[in-house]
This record gives sequence, C-alpha cells and structure tokens, in this order.
Amino acid sequence: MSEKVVGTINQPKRSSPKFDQLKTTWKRLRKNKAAVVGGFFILLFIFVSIVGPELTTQDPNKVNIINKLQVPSAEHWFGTDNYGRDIFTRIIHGMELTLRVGFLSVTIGGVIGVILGIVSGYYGGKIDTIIMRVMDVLLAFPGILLALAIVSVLGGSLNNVIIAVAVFSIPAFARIVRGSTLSVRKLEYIDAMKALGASDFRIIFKHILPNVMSPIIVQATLRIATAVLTASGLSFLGLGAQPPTPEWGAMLSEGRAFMTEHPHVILFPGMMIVIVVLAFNIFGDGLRDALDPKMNRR
Amino acid sequence: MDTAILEVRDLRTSFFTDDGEVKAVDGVSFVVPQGKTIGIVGESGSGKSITSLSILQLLASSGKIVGGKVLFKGKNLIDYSDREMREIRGNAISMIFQEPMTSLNPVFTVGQQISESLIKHKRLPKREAMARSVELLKLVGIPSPERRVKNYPYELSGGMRQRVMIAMALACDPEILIADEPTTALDVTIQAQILTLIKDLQSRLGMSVIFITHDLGVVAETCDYVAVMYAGQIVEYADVRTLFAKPNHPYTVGLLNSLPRHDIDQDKLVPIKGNVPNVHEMPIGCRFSPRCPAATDLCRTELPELMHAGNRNEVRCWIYSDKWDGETEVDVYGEKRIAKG
Amino acid sequence: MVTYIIRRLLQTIPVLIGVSILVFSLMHLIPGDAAQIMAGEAASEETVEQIREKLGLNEPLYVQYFTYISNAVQGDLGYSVRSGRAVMDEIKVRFWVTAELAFYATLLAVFIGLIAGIISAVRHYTVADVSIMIIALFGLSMPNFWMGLVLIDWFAIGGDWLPDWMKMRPSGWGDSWRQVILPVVTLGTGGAAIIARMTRSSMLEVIGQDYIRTARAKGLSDRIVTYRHALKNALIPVITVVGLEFGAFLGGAVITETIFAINGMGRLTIQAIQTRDFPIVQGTVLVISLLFVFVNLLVDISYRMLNKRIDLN
Amino acid sequence: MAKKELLKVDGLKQYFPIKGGILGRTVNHVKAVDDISFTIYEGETVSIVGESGCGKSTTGRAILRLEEPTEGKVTFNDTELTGISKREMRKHRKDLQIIFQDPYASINPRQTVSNILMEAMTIQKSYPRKERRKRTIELLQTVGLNEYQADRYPHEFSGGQRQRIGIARALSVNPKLIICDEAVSALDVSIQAQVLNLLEDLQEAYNLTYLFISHDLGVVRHISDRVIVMYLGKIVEIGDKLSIFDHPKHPYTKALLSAIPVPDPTREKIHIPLRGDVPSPIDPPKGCRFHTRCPFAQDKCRQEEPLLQTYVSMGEDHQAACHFVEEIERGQLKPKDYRSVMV
Amino acid sequence: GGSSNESDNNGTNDNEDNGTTNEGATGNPVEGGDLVFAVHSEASSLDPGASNDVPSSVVQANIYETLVKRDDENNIIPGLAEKWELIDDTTYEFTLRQGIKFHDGEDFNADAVKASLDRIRDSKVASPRYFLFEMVTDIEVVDDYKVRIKTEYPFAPLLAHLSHNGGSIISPKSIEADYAAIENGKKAGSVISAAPVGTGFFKFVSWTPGNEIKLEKNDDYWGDKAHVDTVTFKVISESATRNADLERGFAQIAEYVQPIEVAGINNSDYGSVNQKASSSLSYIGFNTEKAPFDDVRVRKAISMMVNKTDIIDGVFEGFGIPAKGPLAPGVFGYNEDAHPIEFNPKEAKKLLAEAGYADGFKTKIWTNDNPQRVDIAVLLQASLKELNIDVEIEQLEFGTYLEKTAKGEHDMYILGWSTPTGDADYGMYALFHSSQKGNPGNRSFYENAEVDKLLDEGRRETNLDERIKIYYSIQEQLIEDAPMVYIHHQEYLTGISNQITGFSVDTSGIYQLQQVQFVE
Ligand SMILES: Nc1ncnc2c1ncn2[C@@H]1O[C@H](COP(=O)(O)OP(=O)(O)OP(=O)(O)O)[C@@H](O)[C@H]1O
Ligand SMILES: Nc1ncnc2c1ncn2[C@@H]1O[C@H](COP(=O)(O)OP(=O)(O)OP(=O)(O)O)[C@@H](O)[C@H]1O
Ligand SMILES: [Mg+2]
Ligand SMILES: [Mg+2]
Repeated sequence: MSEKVVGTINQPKRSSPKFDQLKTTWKRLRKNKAAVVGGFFILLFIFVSIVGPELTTQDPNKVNIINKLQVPSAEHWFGTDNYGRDIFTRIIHGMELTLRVGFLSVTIGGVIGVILGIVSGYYGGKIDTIIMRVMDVLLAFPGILLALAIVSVLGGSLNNVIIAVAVFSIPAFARIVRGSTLSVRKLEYIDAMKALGASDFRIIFKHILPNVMSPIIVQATLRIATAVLTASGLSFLGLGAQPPTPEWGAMLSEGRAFMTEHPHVILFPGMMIVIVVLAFNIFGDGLRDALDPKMNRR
Repeated sequence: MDTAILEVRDLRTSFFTDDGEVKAVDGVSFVVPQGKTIGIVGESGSGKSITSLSILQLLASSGKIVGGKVLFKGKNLIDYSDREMREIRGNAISMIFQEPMTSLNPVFTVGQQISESLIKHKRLPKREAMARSVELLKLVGIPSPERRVKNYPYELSGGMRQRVMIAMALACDPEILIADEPTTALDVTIQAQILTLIKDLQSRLGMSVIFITHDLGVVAETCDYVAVMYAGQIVEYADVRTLFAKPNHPYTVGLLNSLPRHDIDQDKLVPIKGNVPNVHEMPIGCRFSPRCPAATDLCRTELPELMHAGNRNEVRCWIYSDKWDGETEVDVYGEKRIAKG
Repeated sequence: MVTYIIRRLLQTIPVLIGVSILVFSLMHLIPGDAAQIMAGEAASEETVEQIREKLGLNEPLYVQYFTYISNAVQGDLGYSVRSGRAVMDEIKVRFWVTAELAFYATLLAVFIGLIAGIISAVRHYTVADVSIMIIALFGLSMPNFWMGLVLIDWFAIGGDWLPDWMKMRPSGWGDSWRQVILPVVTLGTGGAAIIARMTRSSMLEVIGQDYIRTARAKGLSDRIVTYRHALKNALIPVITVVGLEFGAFLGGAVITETIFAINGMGRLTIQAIQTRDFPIVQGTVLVISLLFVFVNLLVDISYRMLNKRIDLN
Repeated sequence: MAKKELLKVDGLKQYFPIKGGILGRTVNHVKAVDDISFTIYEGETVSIVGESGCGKSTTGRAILRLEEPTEGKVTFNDTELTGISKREMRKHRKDLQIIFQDPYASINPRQTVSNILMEAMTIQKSYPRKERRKRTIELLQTVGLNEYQADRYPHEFSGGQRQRIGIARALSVNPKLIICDEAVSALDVSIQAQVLNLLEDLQEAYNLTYLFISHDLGVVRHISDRVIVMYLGKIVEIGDKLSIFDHPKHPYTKALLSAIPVPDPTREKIHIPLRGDVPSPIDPPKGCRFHTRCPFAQDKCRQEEPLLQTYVSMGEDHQAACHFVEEIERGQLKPKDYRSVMV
Repeated sequence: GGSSNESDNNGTNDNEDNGTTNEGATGNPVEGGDLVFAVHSEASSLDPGASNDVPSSVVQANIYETLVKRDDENNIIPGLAEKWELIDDTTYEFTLRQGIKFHDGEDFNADAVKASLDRIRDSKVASPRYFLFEMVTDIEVVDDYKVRIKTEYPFAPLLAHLSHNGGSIISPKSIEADYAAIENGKKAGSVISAAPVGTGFFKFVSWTPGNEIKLEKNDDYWGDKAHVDTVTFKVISESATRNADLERGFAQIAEYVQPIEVAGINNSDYGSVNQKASSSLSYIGFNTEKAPFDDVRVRKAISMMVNKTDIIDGVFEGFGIPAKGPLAPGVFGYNEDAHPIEFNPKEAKKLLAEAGYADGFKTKIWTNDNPQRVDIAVLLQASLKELNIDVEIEQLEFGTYLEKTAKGEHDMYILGWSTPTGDADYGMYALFHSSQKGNPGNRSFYENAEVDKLLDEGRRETNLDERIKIYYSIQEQLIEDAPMVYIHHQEYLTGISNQITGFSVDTSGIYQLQQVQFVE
C-alpha cells in the first residue's frame, strides 16, 4: 500500500495482534462493565476472606448469652445471634470457608460433569448410554445416603463435604452439557475440523466446549448457592462445618429457630449468599458475553 | 428515467467494533426505478450486503446507520417505527440472503419457514399457506416439492437451500426484491430458470429488483442498471449496455477483465492487483487509487465525487473531470482505453 | 424411534440392578442398623439380636441381597422394618402426592422461568434484566425452609391485610387449592430461577444468529421471532434443566414436604434412611430411578422433537 | 507421461435414510450418490458439474468420510480410505482437504481468523510454531485478505471474505488433494481470478490435485483438465475439458452448456430448455435417469440404464452414459420438442 | 429406658409431669367434635409389642389399657386389674375387672392378659419392649379373672413396668390373627398394627401412612367415656406449621412447642402453652474408659464448668428444671436432698490441675442434630475454653451416633434418658449398671461395683422404704463419680387451643385425651 496512505477520521490505534484466544477474551471481559463489577466483588470477597479475620475486633465464637439476639446496632452491625455472638464478625470469618465450599465443590463437580457430558454427547452410542445411565443412578440416589457413606468411609471433614456436594452436582452438569453437545456436534464446522484431522480431544475441548459454555456458566454460577445450602444441610451428618464454625449456610440453618422473632439472624447470612452468588452471576454473564463474539460490545 | 420506487441517498452504515468504527457503507446513493432491475456488483467486502441490510434495517447489533436516507415511495424508511418496518419487511420489500445455510432456521422445516410470511402478510390459513409453499418450491425448481417442504435445511443441498430462500422471498409478491447473490450456488440450468422466474414476476407484478451478484453474466442478462461498488462507495453507475460496452471506471474495467469465460479459452486470468484497502486506513483520496494503474497525485489526495462521464454513466473518477491533470489517453489493463471527455 | 424407546426402557434393568446394589452396599456400609434403631437408645444385646434375626439381618450380605432381588423380581418389595407395612403400600400413598407436587411445581417453574428468562434476554442488560436476575438469585439462595415459613407467615396465618378467603392452609396436601399453592410456590421458585437464567443465556446465544435475521426480514412480529424462532433453538439446555428439576422434585423435596406437612416420597426416604429401614429405602430409590430414567427419556425425545438433526442412536 | 492415480472412487453410494411417520421409522432413502466411479491423477484438476442436488457435495464428503459411504471404495494414494480406522484416517487428512460450499457454516464462529488458520497448522504441524503467525498473514494475503483482519471473527466478514477464509484454511496444511466445493462461487470476479490463479500456481509448484465442484462453467472451463458431469447421483459424462465443452455428447451436458449466461448484454442467447421437473433422488426414474427431461428420449431410455462408455465418435478419454450418442451425433434422432427462448 | 428415645432423631425425649389445664379456654364444655392433634412424628406401629417410640405410645395409650396405671405422683393405681397382691417374692396375683369388652367385642379376661404378655416375650415377635418383661418367667391363668405373673427373681419395679405401654392388653383374637400372618411370611405385628384392638376409650378408625391416624370414641367404654367424637393425630413435623395450624384452628393441640415460641402463643388470643415437667434427663456423658475422662477429677471439673441455669435459660428459654442427679423429681426414688455439683470454675481449675491437666487438653464432643443439644455443645465448648480444654463439636446422624456411642468411640456426648415407668430402676439401671455397657444404655461405660450391687438390690427390694434408701445412696454415689453431667429435666411444652379444655400430659409424655372437651 502506498505510504501516502494516511489515517483519516477517527482512527483508533490498533493494539498489537492478539495471538491468543484467552487474551482476546480477557480483553473483552475487561470492557464488559458487568464482568468488571462482578469480578471486582469476587476479588473483594477473596481479599476479605484472607485478611478480613485479621481486621475484626471481636471473636466470632465468643459466647455471650446475656447479649443474645440483639438487633443491629453501632456495636454489632448485623446484630448478635442466639449465643450473643457478633453476626458481622462471624460473616467475615465464615467467608473463606463458605467460598471454599461453594467454589470448590462446583468446580470439581463441574469439571467432572462437563467432561462426562461432553464425551457422552460427542461420541453417543454405547459411551453415551453408559455414562447417562450412571448419571441417572446418581440423580435418583438419595443424597443423604451418599453423604452418609462418604462420612463413614472418609470421615466427616470439610473437604469431604466438598466431595459430597461435588458428587451431587456432577449429573446436572453432565446432562446439560450433553444436551447442548448433541446439537453442536452436528454442525458443519465440526465436520470441517474432522476434515482437518483434528483429534477428538481437540474437537471436544476447543470447538465444542466453547460453544456449550454458556449453559455451563449459568449452571456453575447458580450452583454455588445450591452448594452452600446443600453443604449446610449435610452438617447434621457430621459433614461440613461443625458448630461453632461461622459458615454461612450453617448460620442460616442455626438461625432457623429464631427467624420469625429475630429475622436479622438469618437475614444477613442469607443476604451474603445472595450477594456472592450475584457477583458470580454478573461475572458469569460478562464472561458469556465476552466469549460470544457477536455480542454487542459496550 | 422511470419513476423511482426506492431511492437510497447518501447511506452510511458503520460497525462499532473493538478496533473502532468500520465504515462498511460510506455514502451510497442509487435509485431503483419501478419495475426495473438494478444490479450491484463489486469487490467482495465492498458493502453490497450491508447496503441491502441497511435498507431493511436488519443490521447486527453492532451495526448502525449513521447517515442518509432510504426513501421508499417517497417515505424515509429510517424514520419508520419497528412496527411499521415489520409491515414493509417480507411484504413490500423482501430479501434473499447470501448464506442460505445459516440463514435458515435449523429447527423448522422449509415448508414452515416459507408459509410463515404467507400467514403473516397474506393472512392465509395454515394449510393453504403450506400448499402455496409447495407451489413456490416447485416454482423455484425443487424436485418433488411435496416431500421437500417437510425437509429440514440440513437435508437439502446447497442449491436447494438457496432456492428455499428465494421461494421465501417471493412468497408475498413483494414490490421490491433484494436478491443478495441469489444464484451463486445454483447450476446454470436452475439459474436460468430462476432468472426467468424473476423476470416473469417482474413483468407480471411490476416488481423491482436489486440484484447483488458478482456474476457479470447474470448482470448482463438480467439487469437494467448496474451500480459498481468499491470500498463502501459506488464508483460507477450506468445502464447495463453502456457499462459493458464502455466501462469507465478503472475498477470496472479491471473487473470485466478478470472474468473467466466458458465460451473462450483464457490462459491466465488478469485480476486487479493489490488488495481492498484497510477499512481503518482508508486512502484519503480515491479509494481505488492504490490499485489503479492510472492514478496520479490528484487521485491519491482528493476523493472524487460521482460525476457524469460524458455519456449517461456516473463515475467516481478524476479522469473525467476538469481537474484531471494526467494523460488524456489512459491505458488501463492493457486492453481497454479510456478517453477523457 | 420405537426401537429406541424400547431400548431405553430395557436399559432401566441394569440401572435398577445398579441402583439396588449400590443402595444395598451403602446401607450396609453406614453405621447403625435397623434393629438397633428400632430397639432404641437402650436395648439389651439380646433384644437387638432378636430383632436382627427377625429382620433377617444376620444372614450374609449376598444372601440378603439375593433374597431381596428375587422377591423384588416377583413384584414383592418386602415390608417396612419400621411399620411392617408392605413397601409398595407405603410408597403408593406418597407417590401420587409427590408426583402431583412435582408436576405443579415444575409447571410453575417453567411458566415463570421461561417468561422471566425471555424478558431478560430480550431486554438484555436493562433494569428488567437485572431485577429478574436479582429476584431469581434470591429465590435460589433463600433456603426452602425460609421461603416456606415466610409464605406460611404471610399467606396462611396472614397479616390482617389478607381477607380470610385468601388465606392458604398451612399444612397438608390435596384437599383444596388452598393447601396446594404455598408448597408449589416454595418448591417451584428455585426451579424458576434456574430456568430463567438458563433461558436467558441460551436465548442470547440464539438471538445473534442469521436465521433470526431471516425471520425478522419476513416482517414477523418480535413475539413470533422470539417465541418461535429463537426459543425453539434455545430450548435444549432449558429442557434439560426442566427434566432435572422435575426429577429432583419427584425424588422428594424433603424440606418443603416437612414444612407443609406433605406426605411425600422425600420424607419417606429420609426417614427410612435414618431408621435404616432398608426395604423402604430400596423401594423408594428404585421407584425414583425408574422415574428418572423415564423423565430423561422424555427429555431426550424432546431434544429430537426440537432439533431433528440430533441423532439419539 | 505415466500418470499416477491419486484418488480412485469405485462404486460409491451414499444413501440418506428418510424417517417417516410419527414413529420415525426409515421409510425410504435419498439416493444422493448412486454408484459412481472415477479416477483422478496426480497433478490434474477434475471438475464435477451438474444440477443442484445431484450429489456433488455428497461425493466430496463421502470421499473424506465425513459421512460414512453406504457402499463403495475410495482409494487415495494406494490406501483404501474406506477400510481404515478413524484414527488411521486422521493421518491421511493432511493430504486431503476440502473447501466447504457454505463458508459461514463451516467455520467456528468463536474463533478469530488467525486462530482458525493457526489451529489448522497446529493440527497438522505443518509449520513450526514460531512461523505460524507469519504464515497466517501470508495466507490471508494470498487469498486477498488483509493482516488487520486476522483478529476478526467470521461474522464480521462479508460472504466472499468468509469463503476466502475457508480457502486459506485448506491451503494452510499443504495438502495433496483439495476438494473445492463451490470454492469461488461467492467471490467477485477479480478476487475469483486471483484465487484461481493462485490455485493454478500452487498446482504447478507443488503438483497439487483438485477436485473442483462448481456450477460456474466459465470457471470450470478455465481451471479443469477433465470434467465430470453428474445428474441425479450418477455420472452421465466424463471427459477432458475440450471434449466436454466443445463436443458434449450427453443431451444433459448440452442443455447445461446452453444455459450459461454470457457477460455480454448485446448477445442474444439460446437456451435449450429442459422439460419437466427434476426427478427426486428418492425414487429416481428407471432406465436412464435423464429420460424424463430428455428431448431425445426413446423407449429404450425408459427401461435400460445406459452405461458410461466411449462411443465411436468420442475421444479416448471421453465417456458418456447415453444409448443414443451416435444417433444424436449423426442427426438421426431429432429432438422432440425444441423451442428457443429469448431472454 | 428405650421407650421414648426412639428413632425420632429430633431426640426430644418423653417425660412426665402433671399437666396444668390450659387457662385460656372460656365458655361451656360441649360433647363431641373432632379433635385434631398435630404431632411431631408418626407412630411407627400401633402394636405395643412392635414399637418402642413415644409417637407410637401416644396413640396406643388411647386404644389400649394396661393392668395398672400410675397417677400423677407415679403411684400405682388400678387399671384393667382391680387389685393385686404379692403372693411370694416372685409372684404377683392380679384380679381383673369384669365385664370389659375389647373393641372387637371379645371379652377381656385372664386369657387375654396371658396372651398379650406372653406375646411380648415371644422371640418370634422379637419385641423391642421385651426388656420390660425379661425377668418374667411365667404367666399363669388362675381363673377367668385371676392371673399370676412370676418373675425369675424378686423384681420390685414390675408394677411400674406393667403400667408401661408395653404392658398393653391386646385382643386375643387379633393376637391369633397376627400369629397366623407370621406363618404366612408377614412381619410380626403387621395385623395388630393395621387394626389395633384394645379396651381403651378410643377405637381405631383409620391410618393414612405418613399422614394421620384417626380414632373414634368408644361408646362402650367401661369407665368415664371420652368427650370428643374423634381424635385425629396429624403428622406435622415442622413446629412453626403446627403452631400455624393451631392458630388457624385446623388443630387443637400442637405437640413440642419450641421454647422460643412459647411467649408468642401465650400472648396470643387463640391458645396457650401447656407446660409439664418430665421424668426425662438430658446429660453430657463422658467415656469413662478413655483418658482423660477415666479420671473422676476431670469429669468433676468439667461438671463444675457447666452452668445449668445458663443452659436452661439460654437454650430452653427457662423451661426445665436443673438436674441434681439422674432422676427427675416425681420419679420413685428421687433424692430431694442430694447435693449436686455446683458451678464453680475456680474449683474446676484446681481439680484439673490436680489431675495433671493444668494446660487443658483437646477432646471432642458428639451430638446428633437436635438443635438444643448442639446449643448445649456450643455453650460447653465456650465454657471449657476457660480451662484450656479445646473441644471440637461433631454432629452425627442419629443412627451413626447410636452405633458409635454404643461402641465407645466417643469422648463426650450429649443424650437424654427418660423414665416412662416413673421408677428409679428404669431411670438408672440401664444407664449405670456395668452389665449394660454400650447399646443397652450405659454409654459412659461407667463401672462401679458398689453401684452395681446397689442397683441389683434395688430391683429386688420389695420394702419401699428400703428401696428408697438404696436409690438415695446410688444417686449420691453417681453425683460423686460424675460419669455424666446431669443437665436438666426438660418440660413438655404443648400448644393448646382455646377451643378445648381438659387436656393434660403425664410425666412420660403421654397425652391424656380422655377428659378433653371442646368449649363453646
Ligand atoms: N458485523 C460486522 N462487524 C464489522 N465489520 C463488518 C461486519 N459485517 C460486515 N463487516 C464489514 O463490512 C464490509 C462490507 O461487507 P458486506 O457484507 O456488505 O460485503 P459484500 O459487498 O456483500 O461482499 P461479498 O460479495 O463478499 O458478500 C466488509 O469489509 C466486512 O468486513
Ligand atoms: N444429511 C442429509 N440428509 C438427507 N438428505 C441429504 C443430506 N445431505 C444431502 N442430502 C440430499 O442429497 C442430495 C444431494 O445433495 P448434495 O448436497 O450432494 O447436492 P449438490 O450436488 O452438492 O447440490 P448443490 O449444487 O445444490 O450444492 C440432495 O437431494 C439432498 O437433499
Ligand atoms: Mg455480501
Ligand atoms: Mg453442494
């Protein structure tokens, strides 16, 4: 091109060529307000869960019966619970654990479920039948029984509740991913990749996965809430956070007896779960948009 | 000239992307006379499809019409509300899309997709609409149409999909048909049949057609007027005979030169050298100047307007202006010569 | 298709065998047995032993399993350890209650979820979208017990603001619509939230496709474009979720059942697990797996109805 | 010159089941490709032309085993592709590429152009990692795209630009044989000329072989060495370019050639119209499949299927499947209904 | 006492006390009406021989009767037997009331008594209540209305045991039918449970599993007839829902009001809460076989750290009586004057130091998911921190909990015990006798030869004064040895609608519905 060719009207300077799809996604993610807000909150949560406990002045487990069930005040921002413990402090101290349970169990369950689902949908036939019937078994299987078995074999630690909740989430991921895979695998660009000699592995993970990503994102971000609640529901089996650990789900269930008379006991942990899940969902929406090249950039 | 049914005036359409504004259509004007066919030809990527999408306001969310008018029977479509536009689309103006596979809904049978507009605009009952769909498929030359209406797009060959698109567009006897590469995937016999069909409708209903194609043979056979587009702008506008007989713009000349012919043997095709300019770094002057064998400094620094080139052609080239400072006889691609005046 | 359905139905056999073996081994793996729990916190070894013998729990495991399976094959699922009633009878009463509850809850979830999801997608990133998301997340994050109790507080006991005829009945199932609404809402909300979010994202995928543009080019109304052209393409993950939710509801909604005193499968299963009432656990799990296989079969068939290209074989 | 057989297609059939009724049983088959055989020699360009829906794309896909052929053998470079495992097949894919008819549907909408091309190279390891980006840009430029477009997504391109992405992808792995399914149909003539020239240059330089599927007979004439004419899943005529274009023998070929529009608005054209409807490939006509539309059709045509063979009046590599080649040639058989149509 | 600590994993134990009639009721009592009773959990069986849980007993007590009954002070009073005498150390003779008919029209007589009591001891039936009559060797029909019960050894609490639900007399016809069913492969008790036939003031009508049990008034009852026409026991596990039903008038009685809800109901205009001290005990047990709890000083030190009133106030909203020892006031043999270990952190610290744990230690406390027990654990954890004892709380599922504590895998645990017979023997034997370690009840694995001896004596001593003395000293010893921290005796809190009157509860948590009447 002639060197006299000069940039004209509104000429944005183009960044250097992006080599990597990840980078592109990252760039688009940064441009997405929702994703930035969601991401900011997630980081904030992580930050708080790491340093937060150092900053609180009160002991999360300090029982003070005289002080019980106080409404929120300057001293106790979120009020106190039925042992007179400061709910705000407990929420800060419980954040790390709650996030860990929610995030890890969804991640583990999600990864396994997605792999099973995508393999099942892509290959179809016998593999599909076997995987899906196993999923049926898992779905139909009462969670408690499974959890009880896990406790009796592995013991009742927090990590094991993560395993248990992860196991519960596998079939949902698997089925959702499989459903979407079934329609994507018939598209012509998958044929095109086959014609290029791409391995099944590559087709599955580079071409099918990104195209079934959005239901996965939705499922994963929503599952976090379910996971936290499920985990707290299992605590009576000895799985999960044991009292007085300030895990939010556990705080919710402990507050149950008092919720009519003293709604704040359950309101704040409940709100926190909503906020965390909201942050993940907003971020997830942003991620979805960033992964969708057709999305209007704003 | 005949009465204009559609007039596009200084249409500008841009896409707003990560990398900034892409001016896909940059000041396009043309007139579609009642009952006539206007062909739009031009380099791939020059904005033909976007022009037609802009007329119907069907751009993707990142695309915006940033200026100009689309006058349909004197009314500016750009001012139309969504509801008013819906009455136009598929009814008064319908469109055949370029990519038949992705433009057809994969989960409905082709019959369902064709009958839909009949139900909407012609208020036909479902069964009649379906019967009419079968007729339409037959009209566009699809064998055993009764069976094919029940097919899903993936069960059809590329040409059949394209014909389904055509049937869909013709369903409501539109006043204007925008056909974006309607016959690219069709073999010549079917193509001839389709072109005959369009001609036929045109004479029967007085339909006007905007025919986007790169097949100059088709243009020669079907169009009354031709607009040649280059880099978002019209560079030449003429009636069809004049254009083929005496192309004026160097780009048009190059285009005709690079055509493979079935009736003669060519050793090597002669394409236009170089590439379409980078949308982000549009030449300030004539957009074809970087590739034009006759370009002068004037061409590289100032953008010419569409002007009359002696005959009835309108052309966007300095050669035909008084400002022209180069040779009076210009050699473009060896064979053709363009004389000033 | 018929062969496919038959084949799928035949697959229930290995599924059921798998499930029963799994249940069987897990029930024996976990501590505590029926005899002990029946005998209570204090019972002499002798008593416990007697009960064990009566229940046939002393036999070697495989003998117990084969006895169970061979009876089950003949349609005899045994007797509840706790109540002594036939397992089939115990399940029958609860099953229809649960099926009904699940059905209504799914209906509600689908109805609300789809509409909310579509609005969200069409009005992408508007106030409506964000509000729907927030409400959905509340619906999902609030534990069912909270939801149930609040509903009872508001609509059953009711503030003074509710006229009497509008008050719902707090407990039970089935006698009147007044008993049905609250539990259905409690159960359906979470599902509605998931369906709404799923529909939204799935619709967003579809809305940018060329064929939507084609539909618009035909002059079709936004409603038809959205509900016919876009939705049908977006429905696969949504249907999957609906199937999962319906299945989960069928498997029992323990908390909802407990709060509203509904006599359903969920409570039966939990109670049976807690009392180590092995025949009941086996029975309920078998029934539920059967249902799941069936529901998932329906889901798979609807995949094909939605998209003929999907090849199930 | 001893020509090396590169691709041999032998008795290839591709039937698609038609599901019917509410129960979705297979009630019938679309006989998209019905027993065709041909050979392509190394370094030549063979075109397939024929009416839309006659099975051209299906042939291409079957050769690549994108759809498992119902019957028949495909031998490539002495390997019988139809007999090897999928894994084995993958090894041969580098040498066999296809440019899809529908460019937009055949590229992953979530990949940028550079990713698409680099991935192709990665899969076949056709260039060292470091050179891939450079090679990508080169490829884009050869097909007439710009470097600045490398990081755009497919939907941001025009139809013709997308088609060029498909071409670039096929070229990126340096194949031996490329099946070009309407590879240049969406390109404007100038770019088309560039691409066709490019293909020819590559052929010369690397002894590439093309199976060129197109309905644009101008392009076909320009590029091919030999031409296959298909009608309703069958080959009706096959021969070198000149025989087909200048001495077509089969009535269908003749009709086809007469239908081509000529880029000259002053010229009056005569099309040989084909009567009647195109028959359906579901239950194709007995005997000669063309008889329902053939102006020369006789009783024999309705009963007996003509074999593909060389008749006396034909060159040695020229074959046609018509009972009456000689009679028509000699003018003994007059068309029944001949009408010229002015366009 | 297994009788009430059943599989109901809510762990609420039965107990007793004199029910105060509800004050809210105004207006005139009327006959008839359907009384709806919102119960927490479903009866497992209506066969007194096949169940051992409170929810079952609550219903059974209305259908069946026993030979003897207990009054509010736990004195034995006549039931189906008019009178009884001790013929020798090991033989009781009962004279039965005449003219009583079972609901199925069968005569009540000595044969029926023998059939019922033999059945519960039959290993074919494998009754979980067998332990009540383990010591019985023979039941002898003297004549139609005289029956003798022989025991292996002198067994003082026999009458108390006979007053227990397990001693219910069942129609012999249904017993026969039940045996016949066993022959056909059915489970023992299935016939009786499906169609229970007794002599009580209510007759069985129907049972919708999981949902409700319906009884109707027995118009032919030999004594004071019930007032209401029918009683429906409706299963509503959620306490808030039970209260809601009470409030809306869908139920007249709501079981197990949560302490925190009491004030709300009492302040309402629809009902009030009936409060009744029970004969049950809640306790924190130590595994006395495991270090450091094998050291009595450690156990005592921990006992001293438990502030019982704090627990009662904090966890139970003040409902309940601090326990001195294992027995509740009102149980036969209760030692009014025992000196409980008082709350005394200083002394505790000292004791612990003496035991060599001045720096504390790490241990675990187990509980099931009963929220009040969890609360107790949390409070204990907080207060033991002061002794540097680091307590980890672990919740276990009830079945697991029972098995693991029976096996002695625990350090500390929280459980309850109830005494449905109202007798000290029931209240202590299984809990503390060394022969009862593990499953039978002694989950602290406590062993004290002296206590063993006294417990055995207590059983055989027929002289009531002597018996009381024995139990007094056992209680003192048990307080001294502190194998468990005796926390409190809970109170039954039952929500009663203003629509009814005449309701009361006994100390073992059995509701007295005979006198209940609707008011207008
Ligand atoms: N969504 C989009 N975002 C950014 N640029 C776009 C988008 N759609 C089209 N363009 C650009 O707009 C220009 C005009 O495209 P258009 O589709 O109108 O070309 P065309 O003339 O129809 O070409 P062809 O003959 O190849 O179809 C092209 O350069 C294309 O890259
Ligand atoms: N997946 C499929 N299922 C059913 N029928 C199919 C399928 N694919 C192709 N067909 C049918 O096979 C026949 C041949 O199709 P093919 O795509 O090979 O045609 P073609 O020669 O490439 O035509 P065109 O020039 O229009 O692309 C057509 O009748 C088509 O309907
Ligand atoms: Mg275009
Ligand atoms: Mg094709």
